[in-house]
Amino acid sequence: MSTTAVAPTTGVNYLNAQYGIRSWLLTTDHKRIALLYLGSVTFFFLIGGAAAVLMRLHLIEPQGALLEPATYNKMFSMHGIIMVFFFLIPSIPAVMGNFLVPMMVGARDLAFPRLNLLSWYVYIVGGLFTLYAVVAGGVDTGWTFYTPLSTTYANGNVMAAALGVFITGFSSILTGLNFVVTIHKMRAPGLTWFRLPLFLWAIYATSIIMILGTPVLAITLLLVALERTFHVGIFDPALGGDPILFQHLFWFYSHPAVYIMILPSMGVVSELVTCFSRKRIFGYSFVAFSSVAIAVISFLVWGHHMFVSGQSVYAGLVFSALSFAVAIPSAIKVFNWTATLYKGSVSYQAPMLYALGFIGLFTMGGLTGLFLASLATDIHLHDTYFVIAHFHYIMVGGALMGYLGGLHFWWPKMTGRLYPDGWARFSALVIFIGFNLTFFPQYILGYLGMPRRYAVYPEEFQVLNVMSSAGASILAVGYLIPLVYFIWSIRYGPPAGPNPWGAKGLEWETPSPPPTENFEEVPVVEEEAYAYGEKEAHVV
Amino acid sequence: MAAHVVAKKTYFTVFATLIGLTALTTYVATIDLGPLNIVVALLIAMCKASLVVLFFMHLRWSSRLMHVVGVAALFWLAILLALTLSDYRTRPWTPAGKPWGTSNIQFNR
Amino acid sequence: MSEVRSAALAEQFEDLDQQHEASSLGMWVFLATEIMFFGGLFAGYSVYRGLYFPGFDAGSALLNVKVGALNTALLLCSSLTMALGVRAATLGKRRELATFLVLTILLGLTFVGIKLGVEWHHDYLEHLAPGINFAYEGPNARAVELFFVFYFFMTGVHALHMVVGVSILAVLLWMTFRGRFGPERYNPVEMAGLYWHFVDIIWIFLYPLLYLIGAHH
Amino acid sequence: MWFGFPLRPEQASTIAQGIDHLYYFLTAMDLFFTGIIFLTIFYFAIRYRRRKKDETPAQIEGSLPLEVAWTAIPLVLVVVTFVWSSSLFIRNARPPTAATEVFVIGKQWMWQLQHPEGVREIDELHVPLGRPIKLTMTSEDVIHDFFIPAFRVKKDVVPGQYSTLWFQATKPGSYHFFCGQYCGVSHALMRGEVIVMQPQDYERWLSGSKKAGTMADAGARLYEQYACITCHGTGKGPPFVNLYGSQVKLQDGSTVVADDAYLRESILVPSAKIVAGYEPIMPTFKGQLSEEQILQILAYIKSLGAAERKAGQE
Ligand code: HEA
Ligand code: HEA
Ligand code: HEC
Ligand code: CUA
Ligand SMILES: [Cu+2]
Repeated sequence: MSTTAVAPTTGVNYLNAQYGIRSWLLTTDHKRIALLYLGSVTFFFLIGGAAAVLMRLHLIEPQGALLEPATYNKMFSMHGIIMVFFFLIPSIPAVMGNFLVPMMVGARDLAFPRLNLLSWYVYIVGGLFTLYAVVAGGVDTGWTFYTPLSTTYANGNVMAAALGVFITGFSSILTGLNFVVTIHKMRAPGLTWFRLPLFLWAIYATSIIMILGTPVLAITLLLVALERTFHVGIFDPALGGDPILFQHLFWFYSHPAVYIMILPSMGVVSELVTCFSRKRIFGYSFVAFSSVAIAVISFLVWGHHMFVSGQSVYAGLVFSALSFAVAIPSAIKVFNWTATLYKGSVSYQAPMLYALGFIGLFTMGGLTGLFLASLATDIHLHDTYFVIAHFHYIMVGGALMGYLGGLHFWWPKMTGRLYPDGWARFSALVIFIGFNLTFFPQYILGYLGMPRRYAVYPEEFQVLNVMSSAGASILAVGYLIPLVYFIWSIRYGPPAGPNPWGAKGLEWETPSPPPTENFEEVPVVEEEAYAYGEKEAHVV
Repeated sequence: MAAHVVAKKTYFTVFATLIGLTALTTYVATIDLGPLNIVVALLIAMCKASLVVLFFMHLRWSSRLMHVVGVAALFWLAILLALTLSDYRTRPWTPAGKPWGTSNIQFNR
Repeated sequence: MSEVRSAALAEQFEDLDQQHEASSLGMWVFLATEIMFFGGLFAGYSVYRGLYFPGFDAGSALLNVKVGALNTALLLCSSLTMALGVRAATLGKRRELATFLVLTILLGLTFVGIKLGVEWHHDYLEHLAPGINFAYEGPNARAVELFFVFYFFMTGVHALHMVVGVSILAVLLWMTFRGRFGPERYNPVEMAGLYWHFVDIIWIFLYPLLYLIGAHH
Repeated sequence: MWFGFPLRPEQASTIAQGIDHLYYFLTAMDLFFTGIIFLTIFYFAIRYRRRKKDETPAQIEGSLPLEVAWTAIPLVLVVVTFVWSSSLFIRNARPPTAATEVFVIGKQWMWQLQHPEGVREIDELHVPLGRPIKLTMTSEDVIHDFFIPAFRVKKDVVPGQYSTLWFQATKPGSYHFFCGQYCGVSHALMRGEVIVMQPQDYERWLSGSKKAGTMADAGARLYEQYACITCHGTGKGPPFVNLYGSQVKLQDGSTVVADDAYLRESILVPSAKIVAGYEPIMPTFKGQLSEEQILQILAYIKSLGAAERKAGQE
């Protein structure tokens, strides 16, 4: 299965260069920090997933099978907060970005290694606040913290959770800053912008959003905290404020944030599709620029979350038009990935299955975004399960699939070990089936009018809810299988060799696991990315 | 790594201009120009900020990349302000709800 | 002529050079995030100013323009001394650098002192602190209160940035005495300078937006 | 319906069908593109599967005509969708002037509805078939949202402002309405039924229900009870006849339209906008009048005639 001879992993690498817990907690090696992140985001994914499982179990019965309504509300709030801010936003950037950005540009580390470690600690501190909020009784505002519910009426641990999100925001900012500087200033000789792997374009675009969007969320949450503490009317109309202003400020960040979640995944898919069809990507510059276009346009559409909020009709029209505009670069990407397969040499190892799953599910999810971007239909669909299905198709079917694909792709590089490919393909299939069973019924539920965030619901919605819950249990199994074989492979997996997939890219030119300094000599790049079929990627 | 060294005189000139502009903006504010007050005040503030950025922060002598960063930040700020205000400004045109205490929002100042 | 070379060239130079470029890019990017951070406040301010102009007008009239103008001047002075300090650092003039750092710190502290000690204190005594002791008789009391929420929050966040800036400068001063800077090594001073000027710029906008709305009364 | 399985809610309002048509169009578009992508992927993945371990396919850079095509086609489609959906939306956004006004107050966690004839309902809304109904809504605490799936209408109910929503039912029957915006613990219980009746049944229901007189009557009683009359009936304050929707000249020279929000403000914060030619002597009624009573006074003022152009509809 590999084009490069399997070399035994001997010698010193970043994993065995130093031992002991301190060598991990005080490391400034981007690869080790990536693993710290890997551990932490997996932890948060399991917590968020556990909440999802409880919710799905609860919704089997119209009157609610399991929880008090108040508890159910806390479940989806914590599920949303944890999945968005503590799992999906950091997932690919902080794990794979950290691991790969320096390697892909041919550098020894990121521009600011200590800042990088700091951002992990900041993330952990934010996470601890949120966990405290969870343990001390939960939050019940939804992940959107709408005012004046969050500032005046909610009595959960809003402050702790908001503070947790606020703090984690800085981790995101620092990570983005590090990537931008690294990609600008630390590229190896010969690595021009148009030779960059598309993953880096995607990460670059993501970083723009992180840098320019996150501060607005930070200040917004500060204002919420201020209002909650001093009872001054910034957002509460009873005190003279305007609750809709909060929504503007929140979505100014949180809409672009959904592209923080999808763009890195798109980058991963670009890598996977090329590698497993052994072809240069179709229309490199179109894919590259559409990442940047998505990042920029994403800042212009936030009002599409507020079509029924009392926003002016004219603003609604503008936001609707711009939301349609953001679909175009996504369409360009989907078509180019598909075209890359054309006349390729396509193989179906596990990462590729995830990548193809991504393309299909992202397409379905993205196109339902158009239903929501249309003013007339959104009036009906807003805050129903249709929205839930839309974003799970993109975030779970898309972003999470891409994340898993990337993890399967670079796992041998990170650990130097191979996992059992058969199991991996099997779990990809299970996830695909379970996923569709869970979330497809929710589209119908939504159109039928079932509102989201409902702990109890009218009986006519039960059948579809049961289907969804059944799917969720299959999905859960699908996620637990990789957890098992990944852990297994760390000890028992066969050695991977530097390049098990026959992939192109600087990261495959060093041993697996890489040495601490990544490259023994500064690599010099002389060809474009994805130069499959031509001479071997040349590294001096 | 040879940095750009600016003559002290330049700094003093810039500083004097800044102080002058501060005096000017304070004075203009005491005249009632109606809606123009804020326009003038912001224009003067932008001039002052540009002076600081270009000379004190050496943007004048920095690479294109730094210019791009600066312009990008301003551009994004403009997006935030423009699109948010576009909602509030067009609300009186429509039957959409408007906050109490603000009937017939007058954005003329 | 300029210290920055094209990206392609940079790699062939010393480590220090690449590092210098990286850190100034990092700093500018950081300042961009700061702009957006304050940007959220400016957005809120603009919306409410538009909605409740009479209240903002009345609230602003309660501020003391003279003190505001004085503080503006102080901050501009400190920007000048900071710029001269950076210049001295580039030229390797350590004594001069130390002098200018001290001046900048003193000017900064005076600013914060006036802001918190004089103005905030005065506003507090006048019962203008929302959420603590706000009491205002007259039309548009709610809007006036909202004005003061923004006034306190914006100047507060700004003052916090000043305090951070002063602390950084203090560290730099200490490093100067330890002989850490020379014509080859002045990166931290330059970066601190960028930050300090940025904080100045924020004030350049806060001054007309907060103090001058009601100045025609 | 699909094998007896519902795929869309009942179409019970004048706008439902239009929305459904757009929805079908979008679904078709979705299926079309999803189909293309899935089929192409399957076809390529099988047709070009890797046959030899170390084969290297010919490299293809890309194709400008194709890129243009798959930028342009989606672009055209989204433009069509945008125009279609926006025209529907705009058409549905404005209530017809003849609409009967029902007042809605949302609070944690119930809906309080009040007909102009004075009948009050909780979590239930009776409406006549075929007559446009306009809901004027506000909230006493957090943001709620009035959502009637069968009518395809939804609107947030925001504290601190009046929002409106309108519909015209086309089918008698009973339909759910929900609170669509998460509003705290019992959000899921904040729902009820819209009961669409034949007009004559509706009239019977109205006359059979207990009522405290019409809203305007209630307002008129408040007008006396709170001594509004001592000024507004004597010339000390401006008269209310034909006030609603008119342009009011203010002391500072500007004019405002006397819409719901303005009238409400005039009652609660009289000092905010002083009518030209009057002294600012009116006391505030904040804390004395409930949201409901304010709505009743509004109904009373409206019953005294309205200017030609309705408020907010310039
Ligand atoms: C990763 C996350 C992610 C991504 C990428 C997207 C992408 C998109 N989203 Fe989504 N969205 C969310 C996550 C995401 N969204 C979340 C979390 C919410 C709910 C938040 C909450 O309220 O809790 C939400 C809510 C949401 C709403 C508000 C709904 C409401 O509450 O009423 C809207 C409305 O316009 C919307 C639109 C879109 C659009 C147009 C895209 C587009 O970018 C999609 C573009 C992609 C495609 C179009 C598919 C590929 C294209 C083709 C195969 C070619 C054919 C194309 C054409 C014909 C155009 N989304
Ligand atoms: C990245 C984002 C992300 C991800 C990955 C998921 C994953 C899932 N989500 Fe989602 N979800 C959101 C983001 C996400 N969600 C957001 C933002 C909301 C809105 C919240 C709001 O309204 O405020 C939401 C809301 C939401 C709802 C709607 C609640 C409501 O409105 O009433 C539902 C209901 O079905 C749901 C289900 C699921 C399911 C079944 C999964 C599955 O894919 C999860 C699969 C994972 C597992 C099954 C974990 C497996 C592990 C175990 C089972 C082991 C247990 C572990 C321990 C005990 C340590 N989610
Ligand atoms: C003490 C006298 C007084 C009383 C009592 C009084 N008003 Fe007024 N009201 C005025 C005056 C004077 C004005 C015009 C000046 C102004 O706008 O404040 C006015 C203006 C108004 C307006 C704005 C009318 C316009 O033409 O724009 C409304 C609405 C109103 N009052 C409602 C009420 C209601 C309802 C009550 C009783 C619950 C009430 N008022 C009681 C004196 C009074
Ligand atoms: Cu009221 Cu939800
Ligand atoms: Cu969005």
